[in-house]
Amino acid sequence: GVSIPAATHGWAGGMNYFAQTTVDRLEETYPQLDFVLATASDPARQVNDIEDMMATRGIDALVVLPFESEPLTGPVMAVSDAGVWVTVVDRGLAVEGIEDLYVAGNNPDFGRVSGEYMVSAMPEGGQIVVLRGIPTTIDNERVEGFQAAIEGSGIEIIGMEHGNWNRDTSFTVMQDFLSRHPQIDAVWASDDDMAVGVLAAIEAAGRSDIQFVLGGAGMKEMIQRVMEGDTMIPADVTYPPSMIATAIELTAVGLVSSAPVSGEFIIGSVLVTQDNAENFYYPDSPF
Amino acid sequence: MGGAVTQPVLALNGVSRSFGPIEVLHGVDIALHPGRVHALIGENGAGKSTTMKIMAGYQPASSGTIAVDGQTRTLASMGEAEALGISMIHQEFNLAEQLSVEQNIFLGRELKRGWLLDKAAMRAKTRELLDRLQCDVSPDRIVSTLSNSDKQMVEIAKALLRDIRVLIMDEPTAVLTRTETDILLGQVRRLRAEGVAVLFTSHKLDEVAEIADDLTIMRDGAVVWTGPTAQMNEHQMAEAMVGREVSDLYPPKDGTPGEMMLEVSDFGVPGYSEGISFTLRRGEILGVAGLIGSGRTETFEGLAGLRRAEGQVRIKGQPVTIRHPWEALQHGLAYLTEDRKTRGLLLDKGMGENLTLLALWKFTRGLLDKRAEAAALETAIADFDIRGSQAVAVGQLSGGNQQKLLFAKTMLADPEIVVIDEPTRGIDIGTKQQMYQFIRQLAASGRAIVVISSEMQEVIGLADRILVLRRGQLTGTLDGAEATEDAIVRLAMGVGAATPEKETV
Amino acid sequence: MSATATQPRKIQMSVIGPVLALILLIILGALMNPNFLGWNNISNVLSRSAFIGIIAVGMTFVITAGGLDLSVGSSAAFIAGLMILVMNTALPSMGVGVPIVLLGMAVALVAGVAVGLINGLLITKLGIEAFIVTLGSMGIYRSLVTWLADGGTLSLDFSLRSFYQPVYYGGVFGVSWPIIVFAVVVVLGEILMRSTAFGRHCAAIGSNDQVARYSSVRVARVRLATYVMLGVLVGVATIMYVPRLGSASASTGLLWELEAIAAVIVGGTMLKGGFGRVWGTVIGVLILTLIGNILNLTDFVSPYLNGAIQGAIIVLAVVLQRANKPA
Amino acid sequence: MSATATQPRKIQMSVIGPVLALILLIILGALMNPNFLGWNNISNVLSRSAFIGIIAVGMTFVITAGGLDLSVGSSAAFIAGLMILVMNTALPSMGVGVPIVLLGMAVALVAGVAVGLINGLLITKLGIEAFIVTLGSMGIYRSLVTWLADGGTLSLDFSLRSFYQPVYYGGVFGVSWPIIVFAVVVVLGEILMRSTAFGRHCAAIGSNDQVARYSSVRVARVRLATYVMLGVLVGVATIMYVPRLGSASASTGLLWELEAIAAVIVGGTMLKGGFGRVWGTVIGVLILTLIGNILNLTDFVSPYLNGAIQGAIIVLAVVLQRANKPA
Ligand SMILES: Nc1ncnc2c1ncn2[C@@H]1O[C@H](COP(=O)(O)OP(=O)(O)OP(=O)(O)O)[C@@H](O)[C@H]1O
Ligand SMILES: Nc1ncnc2c1ncn2[C@@H]1O[C@H](COP(=O)(O)OP(=O)(O)OP(=O)(O)O)[C@@H](O)[C@H]1O
Ligand SMILES: [Mg+2]
Ligand SMILES: [Mg+2]
Repeated sequence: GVSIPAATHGWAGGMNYFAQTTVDRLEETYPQLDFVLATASDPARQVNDIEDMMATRGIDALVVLPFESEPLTGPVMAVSDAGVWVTVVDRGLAVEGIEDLYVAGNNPDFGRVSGEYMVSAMPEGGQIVVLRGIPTTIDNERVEGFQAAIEGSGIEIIGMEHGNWNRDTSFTVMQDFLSRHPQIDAVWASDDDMAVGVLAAIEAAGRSDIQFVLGGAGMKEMIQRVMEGDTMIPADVTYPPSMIATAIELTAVGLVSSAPVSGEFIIGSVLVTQDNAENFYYPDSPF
Repeated sequence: MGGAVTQPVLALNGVSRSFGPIEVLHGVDIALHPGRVHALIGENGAGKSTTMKIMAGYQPASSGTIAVDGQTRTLASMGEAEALGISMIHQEFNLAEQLSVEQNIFLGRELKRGWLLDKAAMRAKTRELLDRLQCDVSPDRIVSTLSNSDKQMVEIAKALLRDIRVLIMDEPTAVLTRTETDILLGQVRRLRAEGVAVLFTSHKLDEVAEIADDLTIMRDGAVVWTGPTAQMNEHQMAEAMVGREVSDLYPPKDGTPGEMMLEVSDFGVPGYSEGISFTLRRGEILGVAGLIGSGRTETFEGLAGLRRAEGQVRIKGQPVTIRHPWEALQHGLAYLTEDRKTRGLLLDKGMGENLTLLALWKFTRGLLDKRAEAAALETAIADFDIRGSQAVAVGQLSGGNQQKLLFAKTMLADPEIVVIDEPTRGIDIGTKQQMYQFIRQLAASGRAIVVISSEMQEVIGLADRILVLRRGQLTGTLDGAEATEDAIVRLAMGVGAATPEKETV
Repeated sequence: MSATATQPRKIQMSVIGPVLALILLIILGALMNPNFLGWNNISNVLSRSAFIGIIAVGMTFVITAGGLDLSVGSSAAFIAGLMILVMNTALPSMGVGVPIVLLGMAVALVAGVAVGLINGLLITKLGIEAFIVTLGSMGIYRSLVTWLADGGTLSLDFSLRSFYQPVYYGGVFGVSWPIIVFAVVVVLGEILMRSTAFGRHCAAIGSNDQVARYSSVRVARVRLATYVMLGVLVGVATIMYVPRLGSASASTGLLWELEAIAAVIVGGTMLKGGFGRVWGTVIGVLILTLIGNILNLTDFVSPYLNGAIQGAIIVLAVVLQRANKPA
Repeated sequence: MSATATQPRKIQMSVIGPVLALILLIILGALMNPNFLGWNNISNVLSRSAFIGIIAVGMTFVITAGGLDLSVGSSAAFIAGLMILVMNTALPSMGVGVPIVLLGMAVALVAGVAVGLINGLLITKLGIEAFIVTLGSMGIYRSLVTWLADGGTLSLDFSLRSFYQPVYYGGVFGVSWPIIVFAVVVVLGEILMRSTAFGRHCAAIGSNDQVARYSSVRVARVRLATYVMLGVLVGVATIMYVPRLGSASASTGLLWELEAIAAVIVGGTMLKGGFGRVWGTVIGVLILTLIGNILNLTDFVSPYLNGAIQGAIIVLAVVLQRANKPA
């Protein structure tokens, strides 16, 4: 069983894509395995999905990317208690030791890497605006990591609003930031979808004071621009949606063989620059 | 009957009422005595309904006083009036359409056993009240499926349920047949005998003469005459109301039938009527008589494309199929509904918008020509003597004026064939005369006209020929000369048979 | 009269329609997966129906009386957040035990009453359209819970949660509490709707509030009562919800309002008001929940298309119900 | 009746109310940020109002005729996705140029008509409640676009986007195209509503469809036309939307339906139908957009509370408008 949030924004969409393709591929490779993929649009529905997998599909292993940590902890614990293999992806549960396998990105690290890049790109400081995601723990961790990293560097956050990981919202927010602040040195868009909106707003306003926009998550168009040396997009920070594929694959391997796959796989966030961008470019992914 | 020396149980002294800048009642005095029936008559828009609403606490008076048992009081709400034993039946139906008969009758005063409703008791009581009114609808019927007369009976039952000392009825008989009216009047007599004071209005002056002990006549918002009914005959009443001589109610039948306009054969609306054939020529007025429930409305609604119908129809010799109302209009056929409130007028819109709705194409020159619309409204107000403020929604017009507006609306479309269902429901006698003349003029100008009416006199007085329907079947066609009430009743009821007047459907 | 003759048949169809749709869904589910009719799955489906179900019963009254409430989802989130906050705060002084759970429940109910009162008063006293008032409060409560949670998740203390969990997972004779509470709410709701003056007054107001006023029905009070009742039921649903997930966040209760309204209407209550049916709402809720459940039982459709299937089935269920209504 | 006595004054207030609320907001904005009244900001606000605005004009007709459409947001997303897909597919054969943009526009309009027709036919021919039909189609289109985009984002080819972009960013005499199109739609809508038989018929149907039928109004056809018209306007809005970011995804147009309906009602149109006002809708849209704009231009409230402020202002705007309506 694979339970993941629905594709409501770009990153989740990419994650959905990787999950789907991995399931398709593994179904061919391991005919003895049967996969159930369910996507949920909120935590309660995700719990429903997991309950259904247990009650009606008799799953042997569960790969779950919790919509939110807290609400899923109890139900996933129940699954684990029933003797089913549990792989948790990306967002850890509120109680340790439930999962057999943990594959995750690192949100504070994502913020930290982004912040550190900001500091290195603007050694003498500057004024930046920040677009945040949908209000969630993930977003909080990233922003905290970022703020910690730029502390004392002379970089000042002069505006911070939620762009909800949405292109349109970020476009609007950025337009208003541009009206409000005559001088913005850089933008931390914290996500590539939001970066798309931000770039469009800047371009439309014809402003030249903004030196660059830093997104995140590794969308293929953005990586491509990094690769091409676009000065507005000098870098990107990964938070690969493909981690779900890793998790599913590892779980499948764990089921069909006796290979020891339990433990933790933390996929740290990597700074992508023109030098290494090629390694992060997946032209077939929808993200 | 009881002497007028008793103290009035409910009285208005010098009551005026204004809506915005317009004063519609000017210092009205009226007194109701226990054990007496008081009739209030007057032209459309004279202020009868307004007076009654003030007496029942539905509306406040702008000035003047209300006295209950000789004591001046303010009736702040109808709840207060009801507590004093004052109950009112409205001119327009005041029923929740989606609720059942029993639910409506007991609305606001449900019988309970503990927390729960005592449905058995309510149903039994409902049955009893309806039986008293000789109305046989089931207490569980949804009100929206009832005929108008049954709705009226439900309203009356609802009022009878209350412990009343004063019963105010605004045109209770407008939608009732003669038999039902007799039942109602019987109830009124019973209440009178019990010492209840009854106030009612009607445009049917014979009823007034028959039952009322006291009479008040209003004109233009003021009382013009009051006294014992015995002092007036119907003719004098009409004169006092209208302020002029009302001579011949019906215009002479001097039309000459022209070209054949409408040929209907083997026509019927499934479930309501079948096998109906008739013809209609230009210049003719065809009356349609029958009992309520005989399927007249449905048959002609079928003809106008408002219901699914079967049979052959030819207009000016050409076979036509009319499946929608606009197709009827394209063939020059218009149907004027009997139900002005839910099918005739947009109650929350103004006069202008209502007037032109049917004939909007006449005012479209690319865009709507609002000046032409305003002019049409002026003309209609003048032609049909529509009284009331143009600024208010038509729901606020007096009932009769709504009817006139509906008439004007249909005529504006210039139909060649007009079906008029109950043309004078709630219309005062003066206006009735005008309407009849108008209908005759329409015929004289080459229109073909069908008049459906439950008032026997109206059909006889107005029509050149009369169709009589019974249970959805055509039972006979009478020529103007041979048309008598007796002949119609025989056909309508099935000759000589002692069938109840109301058809069970 | 044929209008009258078809009336009973039409009512019949609108009675049978949703039931038929439900039965079809159950047959479909049973064919697709043998476990579908297992007690485990049935119990899961019923328990999870309980939240929306309890709310939808309250919504039935609001809609019957001619109102609407778009704020139930976010007020559920807000009440859940408040409840968690209060319980966590009281934990050090009260310790884990029945009293603190009762405190939490009391908070939920009081907050529910308050939410209902505010909506109801704005609607009845100021005469603002229910759509606007509850759209506004929807935004407000959703924001408040985000703010209370500081953009993240409010979580019930873990020890407290374990103690409280039986309220969702436990039960009597193998029937879990949410199912029991749901059943009780439905039975009471049905009685209230059909056999009390209140139910009739709701229908009368929804049918024609002028008439109701003329019949001495306290229109404003009855309307207000429907919103308060809905608020309380949202509180009750929250009491069941919190032990299930033990947390509240900005995404709690998202779109519950649409689901609740859809359940009510699929069940045959009229959106315009004037006619409401509590048991129909139950059928509506079950239909909606089962669709999700059945989609989880199979995987021959892309998960991306789940929403499409759900949409199509909702429309179909209602088509079944109104099939013979003339255009 | 007292309701009637206040009638004229009430209409006055309901006319002035939204305008007043708008003016207050503008003053507030100007006080908070000097750039607020800059042409740049005004232009931004107007352009971004255009999408919801164009849709809301169509929604005004639907609601006036007694209908409702919950599917506009997801059909906008679907149409945008379809348009991008078609344009990308045609690119190799047609190349970048005016023809391909026209093709895209044609696709958007045709798809809009189709969407409107489907909703409208289900509502008028099968007689299913608009709420249910459009709730269903909302789910369906949202799913379809997710599926088209494979869960991700559909992006217009880069060269094509650059070519097409002036449709959003360009304009005449410094006024951008969306603003111009919005203005044209509003003016046409206003004329249609007030000065044509169609507008009258919509109001008549919303007021009492039975009366309209007896008055030879083609009820089903007019209703259908309102949905088709709304569909077309959704298409037009999409034509403006696509060049802005050149992409469509599952999150495109999220909650536009609520925004559009809210704008219509804040503007003074009645949700029950029977009375609609296009210019009021424009005011409503501007009020809604300005709230967001002002919140972005200032930061003395936690961004978490944006939703609360928006909710409160929507309610307040309507309170202003109905302040003197009796309970
Ligand atoms: N709410 C209102 N607002 C404005 N004018 C009103 C209102 N109610 C009644 N009127 C006006 O008051 C006048 C008297 O109306 P009323 O209904 O009392 O007449 P009526 O004597 O009952 O007539 P009918 O015989 O036609 O029923 C009419 O001109 C009517 O238009
Ligand atoms: N389904 C219905 N809903 C509402 N009213 C109805 C319905 N069916 C019939 N009526 C009303 O019931 C009344 C009786 O109708 P019917 O056609 O049977 O009698 P009729 O011969 O037209 O008598 P009359 O015209 O005197 O009422 C009409 O007023 C009609 O409009
Ligand atoms: Mg009257
Ligand atoms: Mg009739």
